[in-house]
Amino acid sequence: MARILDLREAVAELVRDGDTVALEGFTHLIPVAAGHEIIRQGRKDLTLVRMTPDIVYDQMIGAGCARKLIFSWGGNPGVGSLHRFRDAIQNSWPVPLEIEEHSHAGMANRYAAGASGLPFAVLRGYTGTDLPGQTETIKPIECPFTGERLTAVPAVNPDVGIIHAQRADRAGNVQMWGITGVQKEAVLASARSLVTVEEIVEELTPVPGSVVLPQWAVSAVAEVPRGAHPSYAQGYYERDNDYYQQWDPIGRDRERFEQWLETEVRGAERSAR
Amino acid sequence: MARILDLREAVAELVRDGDTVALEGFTHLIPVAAGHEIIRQGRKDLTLVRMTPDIVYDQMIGAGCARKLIFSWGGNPGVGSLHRFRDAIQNSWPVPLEIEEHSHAGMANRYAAGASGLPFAVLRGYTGTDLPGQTETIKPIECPFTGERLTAVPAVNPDVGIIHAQRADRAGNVQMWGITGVQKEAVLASARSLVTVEEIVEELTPVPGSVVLPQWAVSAVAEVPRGAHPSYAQGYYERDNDYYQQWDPIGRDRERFEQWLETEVRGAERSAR
Amino acid sequence: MSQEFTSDEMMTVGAARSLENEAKCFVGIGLPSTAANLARRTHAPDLVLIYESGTLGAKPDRLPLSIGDGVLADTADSVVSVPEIFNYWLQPGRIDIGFLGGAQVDRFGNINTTVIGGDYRNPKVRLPGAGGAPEIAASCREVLIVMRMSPRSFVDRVDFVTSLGYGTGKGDRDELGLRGRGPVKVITDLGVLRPDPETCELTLTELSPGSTVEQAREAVGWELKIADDLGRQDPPSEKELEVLRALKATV
Amino acid sequence: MSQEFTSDEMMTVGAARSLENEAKCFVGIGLPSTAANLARRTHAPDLVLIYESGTLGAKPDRLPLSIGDGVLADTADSVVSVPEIFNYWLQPGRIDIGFLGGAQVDRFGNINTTVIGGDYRNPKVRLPGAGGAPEIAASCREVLIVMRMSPRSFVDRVDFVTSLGYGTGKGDRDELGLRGRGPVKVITDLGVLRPDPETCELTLTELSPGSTVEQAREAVGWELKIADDLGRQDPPSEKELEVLRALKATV
Repeated sequence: MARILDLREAVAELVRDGDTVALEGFTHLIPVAAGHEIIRQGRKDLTLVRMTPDIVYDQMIGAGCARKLIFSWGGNPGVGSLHRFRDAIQNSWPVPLEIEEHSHAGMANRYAAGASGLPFAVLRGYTGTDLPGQTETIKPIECPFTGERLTAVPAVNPDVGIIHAQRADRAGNVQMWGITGVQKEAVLASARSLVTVEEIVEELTPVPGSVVLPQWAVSAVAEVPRGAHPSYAQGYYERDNDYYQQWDPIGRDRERFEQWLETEVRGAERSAR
Repeated sequence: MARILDLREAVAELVRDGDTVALEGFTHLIPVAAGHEIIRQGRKDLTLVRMTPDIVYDQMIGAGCARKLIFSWGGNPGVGSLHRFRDAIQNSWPVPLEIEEHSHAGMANRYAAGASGLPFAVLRGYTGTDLPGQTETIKPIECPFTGERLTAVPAVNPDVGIIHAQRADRAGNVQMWGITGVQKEAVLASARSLVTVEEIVEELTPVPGSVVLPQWAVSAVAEVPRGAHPSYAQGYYERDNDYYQQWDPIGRDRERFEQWLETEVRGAERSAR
Repeated sequence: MSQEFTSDEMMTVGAARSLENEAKCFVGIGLPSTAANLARRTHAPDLVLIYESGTLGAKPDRLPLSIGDGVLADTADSVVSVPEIFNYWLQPGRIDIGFLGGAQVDRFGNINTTVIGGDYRNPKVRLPGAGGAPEIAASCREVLIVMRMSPRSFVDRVDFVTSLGYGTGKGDRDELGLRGRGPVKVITDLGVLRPDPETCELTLTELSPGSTVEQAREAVGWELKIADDLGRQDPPSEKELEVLRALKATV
Repeated sequence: MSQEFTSDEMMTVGAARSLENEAKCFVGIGLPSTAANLARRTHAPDLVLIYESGTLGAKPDRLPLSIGDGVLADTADSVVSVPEIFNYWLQPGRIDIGFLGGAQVDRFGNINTTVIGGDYRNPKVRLPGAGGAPEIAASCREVLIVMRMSPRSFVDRVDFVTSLGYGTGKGDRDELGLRGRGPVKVITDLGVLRPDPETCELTLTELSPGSTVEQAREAVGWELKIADDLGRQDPPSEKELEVLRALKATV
């Protein structure tokens, strides 16, 4: 049964040092405020999972929260590279960052296997690429009926799955719409889950294209208006494209980044917006 | 690109003797009129696929359309047995009926594999049951990462997938809502597909919980109002429970069944309603 | 003030009482659905009803006529596809209770809904088949079986194992790696059977209000064991009967 | 009346012209998205745009800012989950054309978006990674590559094969059982390269309006072959430029 907590409590209770944590969001509804709260609480040695690590993961990596990243595309969408991510991989700053790298199709299937209670998923993927040579998490598998050779990837089952949604009701049922990516799978694959929402409402009225997660499939819900900024929340606010642009020079420079971290996250009562 | 055809043309063109044909519908939106048209056109030697063969499959089997049935639950829901189905299996009347029997979970995954372009699917299923002993289509498979033993089932890829939906637009985009079962998978797994709809409209306005199949994923659309009767079409008409009850004595008796077939299907210009 | 009631009513009430509030319950049509809806209207208002047609958290205001009744979709928290209900919701063990019935159940709670007599390719009676049952039996935390007792249906060994109970006895489920506990109760018109903790053999643990041990023994095709502390079910309360009959009247 | 235009504009127009009406096109953000939206507004009004965020048949009225822009969901025929877009739509080969770019492309159309220099664990430059590209390259019926030409990016052999083109040459894709044809065109600022029918080696088949064979040769890190019937791209039409610039102004 989902409990309604405030963000600080929720992160304190659900996210522990050394955990595998997935903050999912595919361009839309990225749980940025939750990521900042993890930084603020000084979590360490996390294995971060996400198909598309972008700015908030760059910030968490730069803040030293992560020892490993499981991902399929790491960039600042529409702008360029993630410099904290690069610095961690190329120079082990502030701490070394191990990576486990997949394609989107592979990651999506790893989450789906995790959500399905299966140890692995099968796909047509990675064929002829150099990716399987770099990880133990891509293996061939043979169809027991046709003998055809396909690819297997192991399930991903995070300790904590964190997503942002538009709304929840007071019982903790969660509703999101628009592009909902792999968020249902991320929650269902995780042992514990936290959903930050734009607002808690009396009743979840039907919305075309909405995905509803029943309260008994979620550990905690926290009301965090604008909790996906600088990404967007359909029906609530638009993407802050300037923020993505402005991140580039901050992320490029260790000193500017440290400063940003102090004033905008660690020193802030709440997330940098 | 979907073409808008009338039902007779569509069946004549898409369904051939010897084909594997799936008419899917999970209690709701069962493509009954299309099934009757297949009877009327005298199709033979079909391999019929459906998770829940009910009255319309009983009728098609009794009419001698099928040489094989791939299924997971065959009954008259809420009433009892399918007597034509029983008579075919127990007495080969009017022709012998081969069966390939699965569980719902297995069938759902076979369709999903078919829709995904994979030769097989993996599930936790059939363990300890007598079902694997009766078919070559349930095999063990080992997880290449954990060594755990799971179950594999082959994809099902019908020649033709047939479903009923509430609406389509003039381009052939299809919209259905309410309980939509395994219908998307049935269409996507099939080489050709036919969707009968309650009505063709100018524009598909959004409906909460609706599934849309783009026109380029469908071969043909036919407008057949009440084409799911005696099952129901949410937003259009209710389930005709009397019909299900009344089917029992008709289906029990070969002679009454033959009579029904002549007057209600073969002799009718259109489906028995 | 006790009231007259039928053995089917007692069976339904007995099944309803087995459902704890807030439990997630995978419901089949017929008696299980009636029992679950009764429970939701009496002691378990927050019972979560899940139907294999893909409706999560259905709150029907009348008895659904099929597992795919429109009232289930209309009142559900979420409607998902059939592949999703099996893969994301049932398979990983998220469901507390699965309700099953069948044509035959045996001494170790195995269920047959496939064929009776003859052999598989040439059966005496062809039954509807497996449906969702094999994976419900495997994956739900607990299974409740609801069936009227008779020597034809309570047999020493089922003709075909459609859904696994305890196989050939204690330990089989663990060996096969099944996650759910298996059938914890068989609720019948004559009383309740539970697996013996040592052997997993179904044993009579409660009698229904009007029935006797002899009746139960005669209705079972193996030598039925009786629990030392054999109990007796409370008859349906007035409230239970009233709600149950009102529910039945909605069909 | 010819107009001034940039080489990026020519490249975008060249890419747009490669998209046939009614084709189903898997679109990435940036130039591919601009080209696809240009095509939809000129010769290919029924082009079907599919973005990996799960939007099928998006009809954006402005250029989306990301592959997950809300305008894509608002205007799509259907929005599906990310697992579904890859499993049900891309993997079975339903998509006609996939658009790819990268940091490096090699003689056989293999693409690198992973690492440059050093080795994988200790690279000189760490790039964003694979995203959807490996399976787009494998499963779309045809692949279009769009990249500015330079010796650093057009290399004899990529440092890392993120997405397979023709591997080490003709026959590799068939041997690996890939269903799609692979890259049929590489559209650059200096012209268009196509795989040689005999060897699959990328060969210059068209020059852009202002460029020369020498420029193209200098911009490529292998000895570039020139097609016998070397053509020249038509410059952007007034209509194309007008629509393209209006589109760009929507961002």
